[in-house]
Amino acid sequence: MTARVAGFGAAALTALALLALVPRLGNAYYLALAISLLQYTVLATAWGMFSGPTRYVSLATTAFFGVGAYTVAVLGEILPWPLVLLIAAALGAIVAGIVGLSTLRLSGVYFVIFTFGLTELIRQLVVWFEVNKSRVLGRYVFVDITQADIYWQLLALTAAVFLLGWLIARSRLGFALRVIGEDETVAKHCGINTTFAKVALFTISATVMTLVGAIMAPRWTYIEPSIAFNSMISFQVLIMALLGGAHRLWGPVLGAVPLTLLFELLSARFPNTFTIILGCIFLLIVYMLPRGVAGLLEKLSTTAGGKTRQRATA
Amino acid sequence: MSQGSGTPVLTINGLRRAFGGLVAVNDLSFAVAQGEIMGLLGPNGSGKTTALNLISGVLRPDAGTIRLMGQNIAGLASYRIARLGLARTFQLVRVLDGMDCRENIKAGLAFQRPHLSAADAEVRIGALLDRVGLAGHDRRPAADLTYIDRKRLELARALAAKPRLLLLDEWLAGLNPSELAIGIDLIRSLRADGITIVLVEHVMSAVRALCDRCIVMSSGRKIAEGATADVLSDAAVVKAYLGGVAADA
Amino acid sequence: MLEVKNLSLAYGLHRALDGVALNVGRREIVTILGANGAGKTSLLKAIAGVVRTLPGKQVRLGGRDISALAAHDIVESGLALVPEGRGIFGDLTVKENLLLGANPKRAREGEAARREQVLALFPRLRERAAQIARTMSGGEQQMLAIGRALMSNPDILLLDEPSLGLSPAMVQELFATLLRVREAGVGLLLVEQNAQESLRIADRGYVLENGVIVGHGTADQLKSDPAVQRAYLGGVPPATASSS
Amino acid sequence: MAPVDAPWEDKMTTFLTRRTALLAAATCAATLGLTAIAEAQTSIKIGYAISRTGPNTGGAAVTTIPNYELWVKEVNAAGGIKLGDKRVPIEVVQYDDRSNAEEAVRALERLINQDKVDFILPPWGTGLNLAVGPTLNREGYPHLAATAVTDRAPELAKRWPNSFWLLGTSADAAKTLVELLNKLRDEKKIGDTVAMVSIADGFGIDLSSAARPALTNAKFKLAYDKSYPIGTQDLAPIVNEIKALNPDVFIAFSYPPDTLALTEQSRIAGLNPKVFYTGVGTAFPLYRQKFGKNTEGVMGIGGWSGDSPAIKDYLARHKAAAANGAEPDRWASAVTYASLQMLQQAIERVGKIDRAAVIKDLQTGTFDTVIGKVKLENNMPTRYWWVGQWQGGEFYGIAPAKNEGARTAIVPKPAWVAP
Amino acid sequence: MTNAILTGLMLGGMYALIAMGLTLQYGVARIMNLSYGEFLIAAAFASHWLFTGWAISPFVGLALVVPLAFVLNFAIYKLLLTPLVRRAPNRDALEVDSILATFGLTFIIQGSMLALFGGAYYSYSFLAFPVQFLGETVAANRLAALGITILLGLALYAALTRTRAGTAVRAVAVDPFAAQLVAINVPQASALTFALGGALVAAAGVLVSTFLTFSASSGVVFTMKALIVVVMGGVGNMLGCLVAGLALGLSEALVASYVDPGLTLAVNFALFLAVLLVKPAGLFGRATR
Repeated sequence: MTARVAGFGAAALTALALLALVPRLGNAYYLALAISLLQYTVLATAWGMFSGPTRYVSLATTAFFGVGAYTVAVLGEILPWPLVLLIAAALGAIVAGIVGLSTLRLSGVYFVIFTFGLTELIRQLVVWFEVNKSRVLGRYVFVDITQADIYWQLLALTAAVFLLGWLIARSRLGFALRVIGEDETVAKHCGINTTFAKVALFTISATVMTLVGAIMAPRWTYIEPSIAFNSMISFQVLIMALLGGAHRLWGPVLGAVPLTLLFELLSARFPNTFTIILGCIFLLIVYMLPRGVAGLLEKLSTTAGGKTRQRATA
Repeated sequence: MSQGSGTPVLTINGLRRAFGGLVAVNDLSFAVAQGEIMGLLGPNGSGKTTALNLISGVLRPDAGTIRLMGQNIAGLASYRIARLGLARTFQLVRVLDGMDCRENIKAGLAFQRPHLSAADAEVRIGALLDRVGLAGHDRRPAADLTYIDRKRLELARALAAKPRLLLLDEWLAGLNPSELAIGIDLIRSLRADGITIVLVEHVMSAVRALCDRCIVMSSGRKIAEGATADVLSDAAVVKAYLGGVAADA
Repeated sequence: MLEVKNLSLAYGLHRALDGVALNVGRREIVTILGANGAGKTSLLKAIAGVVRTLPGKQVRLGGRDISALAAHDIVESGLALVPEGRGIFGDLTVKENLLLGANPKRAREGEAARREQVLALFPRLRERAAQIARTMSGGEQQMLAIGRALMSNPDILLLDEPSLGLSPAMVQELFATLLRVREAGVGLLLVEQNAQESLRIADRGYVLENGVIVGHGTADQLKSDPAVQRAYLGGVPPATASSS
Repeated sequence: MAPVDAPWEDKMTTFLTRRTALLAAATCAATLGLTAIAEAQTSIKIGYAISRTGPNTGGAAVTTIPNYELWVKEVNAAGGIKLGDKRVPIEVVQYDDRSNAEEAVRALERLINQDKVDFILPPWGTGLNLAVGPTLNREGYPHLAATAVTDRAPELAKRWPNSFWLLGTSADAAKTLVELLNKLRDEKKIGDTVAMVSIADGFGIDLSSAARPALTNAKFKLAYDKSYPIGTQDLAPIVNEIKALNPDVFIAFSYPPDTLALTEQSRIAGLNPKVFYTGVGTAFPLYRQKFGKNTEGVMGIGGWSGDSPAIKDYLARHKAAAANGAEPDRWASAVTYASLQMLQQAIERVGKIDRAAVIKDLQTGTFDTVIGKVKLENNMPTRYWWVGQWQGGEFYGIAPAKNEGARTAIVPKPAWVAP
Repeated sequence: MTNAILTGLMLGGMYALIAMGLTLQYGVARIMNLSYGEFLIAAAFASHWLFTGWAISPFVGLALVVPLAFVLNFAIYKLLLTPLVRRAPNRDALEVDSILATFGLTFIIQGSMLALFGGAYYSYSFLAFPVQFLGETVAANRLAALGITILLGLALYAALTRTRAGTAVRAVAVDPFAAQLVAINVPQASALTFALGGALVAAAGVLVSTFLTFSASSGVVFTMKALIVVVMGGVGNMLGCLVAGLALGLSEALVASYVDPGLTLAVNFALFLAVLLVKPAGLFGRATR
């Protein structure tokens, strides 16, 4: 077991080191694509960290992403960069804590639409504040951060997220979440503080999303609510994680990477019929891969006996 | 109130809970002494399961107190009650299908205070599997177990927490006669460990074999309480529960 | 009237029913005895076509093969189920529940007369016609469930734990009603944890253990069977019982 | 009405002279030994990423895409862009930025690194143009932002010398509008009550923030000053409240759907101020199609010299080329097309694919375009149309009045009529 | 005040109108239809095309577009969604699958509309004149839409409560398991209800197109608005849909008139969130889980 962990760790470190070299390729497009892949990998993984075990489908990704981006928009030119990231993370955590405590009693579609409404509310309030109080809408972010810096930060965050996810899965919290995912009533009777566990996880996941928003913000120079709080991000992340398979830590990556590449390929090859082709491929995936890419891999890796264990093991 | 020996583990006073207009538990009071096995009887829908849900914190009582080892736990969250030493099984057996047997039991003990070391936990899990008759099934997925083994696993999970009070909701239902005998012995042995038990059960032979005392509920109210034999021959009980056929066992 | 052969059902690896065979005649009450978890509920559901069974079953109703029919067509062919937990439409009114009971085409003719019959059986339902079903008491809900099933003009009525949650007096009343339903020419298949009471009104019974029929006989035979007594009648020998 | 001063022949002459000069310059370049490089070039690869899906689609579909397509078609029909002594056709690579800043940036990086395009045409809208600014600057591509209005334009032009901000600043827009109102008040054509609404977006807020002090300084009475969020479905409460205030001037810094809704609601509520000014979308052909005779006298942001032959010719060509004979909008469309002409002329003057030289030429050169002669100062044009007005079914620029082709404003606006 | 209330009612009526179909599709057929707004826009385009191309009044257009939408939605349910319904082991699984599938459908419909009509804004004038109503001046097209909304709403309400078929539809929403016990063909009823929802959203699209400017990409706005109304009212509840729609419309109009138009949407969302926090299953919903 330990040997396996060590081996896996070594492989992960090697992969990380190799990935860290991407900016050295000197091709800004590959770098941009890598940034995009990392962005969605982190977002979808963070999404899956909470929604996978608890099965709450959240559309609040954009809310946290936007909070991060806006923190940079407001403070990016004033404070040193690490401090900005720290403040963004703290803000994200606070918002997530409040939201988590107030909303986790909702279930099913009510939670889904609530989180969407929440995103819109935050966006409307930011707009209203900017319009009426600061009287600027659209802030300029001129900070001294290169594309490679963004990439490396995202890569570090990706590594941190996977490490965190791995640690959580091995921790008592991770086990508690698996029990909650199986049967929340049983979990409570086993002495699990289910509210705490869920809010803690929601907060962790949201903080990561906030950091992604903060890290990405310098890439666009200009931040306005419609850019920072673009609700498409929520949908894309949700779809990626679901397609990949949110029930495993590494599941969402399997959705994020191919879908990002697919988007890229289709929008490059078929700029005019992009949407139609995308829609068709999408439907095909839904019909062909009912349990996501992770489910497909699991199915392939299990023997013909058909004992497909559908849920995660630590 | 208590007829058993020692201090009451559970004392319930004036417990009430209504759903809309339907009063499911109405002014229920009773006490369970240390080491006692108490039967909670009554027709389906008489409020037994609601009472268990109130005690274990699934539901919040409208009125009344529930004392576990002297501490009022009425309205406390389930997980807190569980950590105070209460464990239960469910009428429709609930095991964690996505996990193996070992993990199912681990769920029962991992969140209790103080935390066990990993090694101690493994030892306890092994002992529990042994005890309920699931030795050697550690890595077997719970979903693959038969009905009776699922029941065993659920009990092992409840026992993992070393509870002071154990609530068994029709745990013996659906067992064949030989399994029933094993089950009765198992429950009896728990008492020897100092576990106090509240048993909701329809299998009368088991009630007679196990329970020191019984309470009978009907339409949310307690209609009888006393030694098992007395209660089962009580006219009101016979009318309400045994369906108008007098029992003179 | 109703003939069931080779009915098997599995949940995952767990075989809930194994080769069950039984029949219910017109104007007959047949009860199924069995412990919780023995498969009684699954049996009724399987006959009514609401759960998927293993291949090979044969279900005939009045000589017609209904094995392959969907649940809603089985109702059309004259078999109604009052499921465990009643299955009434809680958000709809009593009147609407009864209206839906008469949804099968076979029930349209004589609907008004049948409604009167049902309301005569359960006068409370007439008083509560405009009430939202879930706000009624358990007993009233049970009446509604049975009344709704009767509205479909069934030849066979399957009842799963109809006495659940009813007061003793109401149980007596309910069972008296079931006898009247039988007199109307309906065959009843009754699953009831109150074995004593159900054997009292039943003509025949089957004993179901772990998904297998392990015995059957007339109600009197079953009542006097020691094994049945021990397992399902609380060990009370009915021979010495005096009616209260 | 509009002064028709320059005789036709004069214009023709200027045109010819200019062309001769260009030809001469090109020949010069060719003889200086650049031919070899030009010959190696069999096509000019031009790339753009534009919003074909997402919220920006509406704007891009009216203002940007048809002009890009029209220009490419025309240039290629004429044999291509003249590099040295030969014409090289344009080869287009295009992507969808899905109205998303991140996609826009990445698409551009793809165009630059994978497709190795020679030139890049900008996306639609202020936000996306700002988002791609750093990339284009870093990679040294000329950035002719024809659909971005930002007050930071002068600063951005300094920061990114490759960027050209052709639509001007909102401060300038607001100032021009207030100057016009001031003049009208001096002429006793209007009183001094103003009602102003703005959309809660970068565009609306910038403009209203600039207009607010300008109006107050000019001693206008700001009777109503509110903003509304994007996506507001019914603007009736705003219009009704403004009507109750009975202002002389109604100003809306709005986006196309709201521009239409505000106009419609004003007509229905009978809000009939002497000056009725709405934002983006007023200059759209859709506006005239929807309101017909009622457009008469409506003012809006932008405008063009509707009487100029170049514009008339452009309008005709646009109609002929675009799908369903769609007309261009009367503001940024023409600027967009002009920016393409500028790019082409700069490339042709340089005579080879030398982006640094093209940028230099754009900074310093003078260009002949559909919107007239353009000479940039500090990477920005020296004149803009800020206020236009529908007059007789055409949207004419009316302010700044010093602009060539400026028409006189019709004030007060005729009352709304039943459609 | 009257004016603000009247405006609010018209706006709220529109919200209720665009949500009615979704509450059927989601409440009864259990399909979380993310492509809902695209169907609305498609109907708006159809109406625009009929009106500008063939001078067919949107009222007549309703008679053409609505039945067509019914057939189309029925086919979509049968062909695309039935396989998902069949394979879903429970309601949650169907929800995830239907979200994914209809998300794909969104792209297809939107892409087709972009190909057919381009990305530009569309708008036309129909009944765009003022009328006096309750002493206030309002737009005839909005008033007509409100009128038709009320008619449709009443007709639907009557059909759902007064007829056996309608009651059967509600029965499927309340308890699909029990519904089959009263001889309701649940898959068929679901398909028909989904189609009816599609017909309603088409009606909404036609009516909305008479007074709103739209483009091929504005569908998602309507999807989300409809979802919010549906969830706020309680899934599957027609009355809840109406009340929630009106509450949102009124709050929007009142806030615009008396507080600040800039806060309308914020107040809308706050109201929605507050309702859910107090009643987690919406105004007229019952918490089942």
